Amino acid sequence: MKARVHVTLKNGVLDPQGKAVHHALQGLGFDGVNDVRQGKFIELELDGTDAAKAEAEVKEMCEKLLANTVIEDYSIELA
Amino acid sequence: MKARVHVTLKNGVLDPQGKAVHHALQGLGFDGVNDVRQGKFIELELDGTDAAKAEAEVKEMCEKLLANTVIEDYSIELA
Amino acid sequence: MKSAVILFPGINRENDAIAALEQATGTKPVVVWHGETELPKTDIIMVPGGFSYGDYLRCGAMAAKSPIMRAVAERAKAGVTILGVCNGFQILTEAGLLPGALMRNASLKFICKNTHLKIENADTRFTNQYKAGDFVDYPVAHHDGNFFADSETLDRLEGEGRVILRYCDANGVVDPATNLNGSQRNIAGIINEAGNVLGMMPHPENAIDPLHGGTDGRNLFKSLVEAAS
Amino acid sequence: MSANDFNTPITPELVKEHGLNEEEYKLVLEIMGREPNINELGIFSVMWSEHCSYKSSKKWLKTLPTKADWVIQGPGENAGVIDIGDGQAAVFKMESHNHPSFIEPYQGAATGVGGIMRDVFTMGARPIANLNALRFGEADHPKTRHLLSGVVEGIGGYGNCMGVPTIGGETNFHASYNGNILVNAMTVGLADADNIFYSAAAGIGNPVVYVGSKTGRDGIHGATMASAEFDDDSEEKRPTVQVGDPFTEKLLLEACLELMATDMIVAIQDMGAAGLTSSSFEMASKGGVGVELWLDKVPMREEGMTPYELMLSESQERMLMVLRPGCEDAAKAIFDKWELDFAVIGILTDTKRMVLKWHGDVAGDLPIDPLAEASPEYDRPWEPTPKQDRIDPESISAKVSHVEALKTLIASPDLASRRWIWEQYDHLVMGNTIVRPGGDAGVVRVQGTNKGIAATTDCTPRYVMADPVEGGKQAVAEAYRNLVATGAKPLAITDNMNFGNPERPRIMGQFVGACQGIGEACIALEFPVVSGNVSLYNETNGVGIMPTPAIGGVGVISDLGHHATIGIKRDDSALIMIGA
Ligand SMILES: Nc1ncnc2c1ncn2[C@@H]1O[C@H](COP(=O)(O)OP(=O)(O)O)[C@@H](O)[C@H]1O
Repeated sequence: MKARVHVTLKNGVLDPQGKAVHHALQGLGFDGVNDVRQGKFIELELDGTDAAKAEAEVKEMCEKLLANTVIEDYSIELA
Repeated sequence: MKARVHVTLKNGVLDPQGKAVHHALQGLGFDGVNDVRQGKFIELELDGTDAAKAEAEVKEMCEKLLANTVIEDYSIELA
Repeated sequence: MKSAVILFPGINRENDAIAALEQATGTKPVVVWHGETELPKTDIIMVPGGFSYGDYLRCGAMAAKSPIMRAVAERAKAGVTILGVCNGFQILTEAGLLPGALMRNASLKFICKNTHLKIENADTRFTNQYKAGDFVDYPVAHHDGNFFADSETLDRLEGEGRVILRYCDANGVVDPATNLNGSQRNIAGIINEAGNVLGMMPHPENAIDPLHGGTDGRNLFKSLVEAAS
Repeated sequence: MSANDFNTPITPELVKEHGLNEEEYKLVLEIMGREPNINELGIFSVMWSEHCSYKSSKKWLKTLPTKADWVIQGPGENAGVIDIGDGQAAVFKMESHNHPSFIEPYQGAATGVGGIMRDVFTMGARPIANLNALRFGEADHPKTRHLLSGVVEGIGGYGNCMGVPTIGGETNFHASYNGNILVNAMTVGLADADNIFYSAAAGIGNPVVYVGSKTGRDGIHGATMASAEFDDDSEEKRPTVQVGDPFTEKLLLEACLELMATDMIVAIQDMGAAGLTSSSFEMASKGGVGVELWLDKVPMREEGMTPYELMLSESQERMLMVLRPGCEDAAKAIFDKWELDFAVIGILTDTKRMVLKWHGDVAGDLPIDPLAEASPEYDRPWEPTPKQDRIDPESISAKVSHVEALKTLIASPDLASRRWIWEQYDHLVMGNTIVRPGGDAGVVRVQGTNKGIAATTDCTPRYVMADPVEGGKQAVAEAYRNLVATGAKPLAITDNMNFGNPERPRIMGQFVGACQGIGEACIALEFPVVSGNVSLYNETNGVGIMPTPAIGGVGVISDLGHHATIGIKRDDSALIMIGA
């Protein structure tokens, strides 16, 4: 089974990387961009076939390691 | 309009981060993980409503800046 | 006076830390490997700088989950003096021993240079050899020193005198122009509520020898010794 | 190609793709006594590439002076070694990563730094200083900004993570590098003079051990690429780029040094360009032994890898060692502690042949010496660079005032401050940096002593262009002066010879001239060459770079109480000019 995890900065948390990318895009002449946020995308290959169990486990991984919940949100998709 | 861009390492390219995360997950007792790959997730807020135009523009942004096409692939979703 | 230095894979300023602690305490610190679960009894614990786990995922994230960190957390609770510098600061925030998070520098670039710092609170076990309002000169060397916390937390930190160091210029001016890395309110170092855990981005351990070009860092280590003895 | 298809027919096209010309292939047939299989062809191809064999340059490199009382190891090992007194040795070398850095500046530069550090710690030395010599195209060329920022970030990304201070270097801009930048990285390490490790394999029956990262399909044919001229298509050759993993290299460094503190290692060699091939052949050739390699035992990162790929992969952060028999478990325990792969992948034999086994089958069987030592050596035709006309200063009218001229000079990319670069490098880690970048040479203290090591990189390509002999001398002399200016006694150099296509006599003449000049200066100054690297075919669309023999100099300050720095200390000081 595959899990796809998105880790994104919480609203209100300043995103230096997104800001720099935004700036660089403007520098390249892309004027139609209003905002850029950069997050992480983590793909996990998992043993097993029990989706509910996998989801619970990946949630625990996010809480324990993959995301810093002080500043980040995460979302999980299974495939 | 919103664009969501995923930037991932090409197949076969070493992913030191994914490797280290995998290792750390094992250390935390998550044994059922077979592989971890880490990529970037970039959200863009765009002007305009023409999806085709937006897509073409984001593609150009990827080629020029968001992805390092030497070692990375990218994919674009509009929302 | 006994001290310990915690070593995670990828840490690289441990010898700098050891030299500074040895100079201040007169004895060589014990080095404790991340896989250990117990700490020797010491008065001071230092989590040094470097790139634990390559700074992959988030700086300090993986080190914060190492077995030894449970023991460090216990010591923190028991009131032992704990100093986290640079990656050490990142590890302590990731471990929840200090509030906030350290994000990529606003310039997105690694910065290695000397910077001036204002001592905001000299009434701590880390700064008792300074005077409040002093400004000192330490080097920084980091990629992710951009301190972030929500405004509530920041207000609290300031209100409780827990902001210890701020980036400033040679005249002690603290303003956006002297903010080296984009940190909220120019914050370079904070302590926990109980006042026994300090996390800071700059490197006092690289300013302890005239050959370093300055010795402003010595008093920080002297403060620890003073407070513990 | 499937895993055990060793019977791919060897066509002339395939031979050509492997960069071997007709003569060379004839020699292959002669050496083998039969047609090689694909694995063997691949091995010849990388071993005889310019990069590994030095076939165009060997003849001239041999003329360089390499001896002095303090030289412990001259060229020919992973790095040079000099005695710095008190039972200590400085181990250093400079190496290029030009082509990969042009294709992917961050990773190219990063893996260049990783490679040179491995060269130094393979010898038993802890790296204590890094330097780099960089050449980019014109400042306003559309690619320069991207290449410069990528290279600098890559160098910092790797060196900072390793915890080795980057204490100096040089940076130039010139149109001749528009399509072919130069990234030369240098590392200086510190070792005990009586505990230096070498690469000569010894002890029939001893285990051959692989440590470090797993092998993937990285940079296959990278070594041949580094010896081929660029053209506009070469950006398409991209997937051969390797990604560096400095964290793993830091672990590898600590694990190797820990193992080196025991007496378990007989020989050790890093896997650099041409990976397992060049490391195994060099170790066997130097030791006069044979090797049987069990390729299926190599730790692999990807499924379905073939012997061909395993032999040619340039995956980073790997080492090959020969251990004393019976030490395998104790050695493995060290690598386990540092969480690195460790695998016994072969055994030394008395056959003087390299036998490649793949699940019991023979995947290749080659004689070692003809590949490693008797590789082709060319005496390429060369012509001297014509003397330039002397310019009479009187004939030039001053178009601008002195002040204007000074301003122009200060603002020129070649003279502007490099602070933007070196502030991205951790130049203070280890706590021993005494003279930071921005002066003449960087200086680091030898931990626990009052002694310093000074290091610098220097070359002025336009001088070499105008007169290769004088330019070569000047580069050495400048390195010498930069060391002296810190108070150091200059001891030895490493060189990184970056030139265009040696098949062009004029360019070969630049190389020959520079060697001559460097040699003369080294003799005059008692400043021998102890290591070096050659990078040829630095050209784009037939236009070569300026000849750039970068010199890395190392010296010792015996008492740091008496070192000098560039800054003027008092405002009432008198300025004195000395020299010619
Ligand atoms: N790539 C680099 N890495 C580190 N330091 C550098 C680099 N380029 C230049 N520097 C530092 O900047 C200073 C001036 O550089 P440059 O003008 O290129 O050299 P030089 O003074 O030898 O002509 C030197 O002290 C050098 O150490």
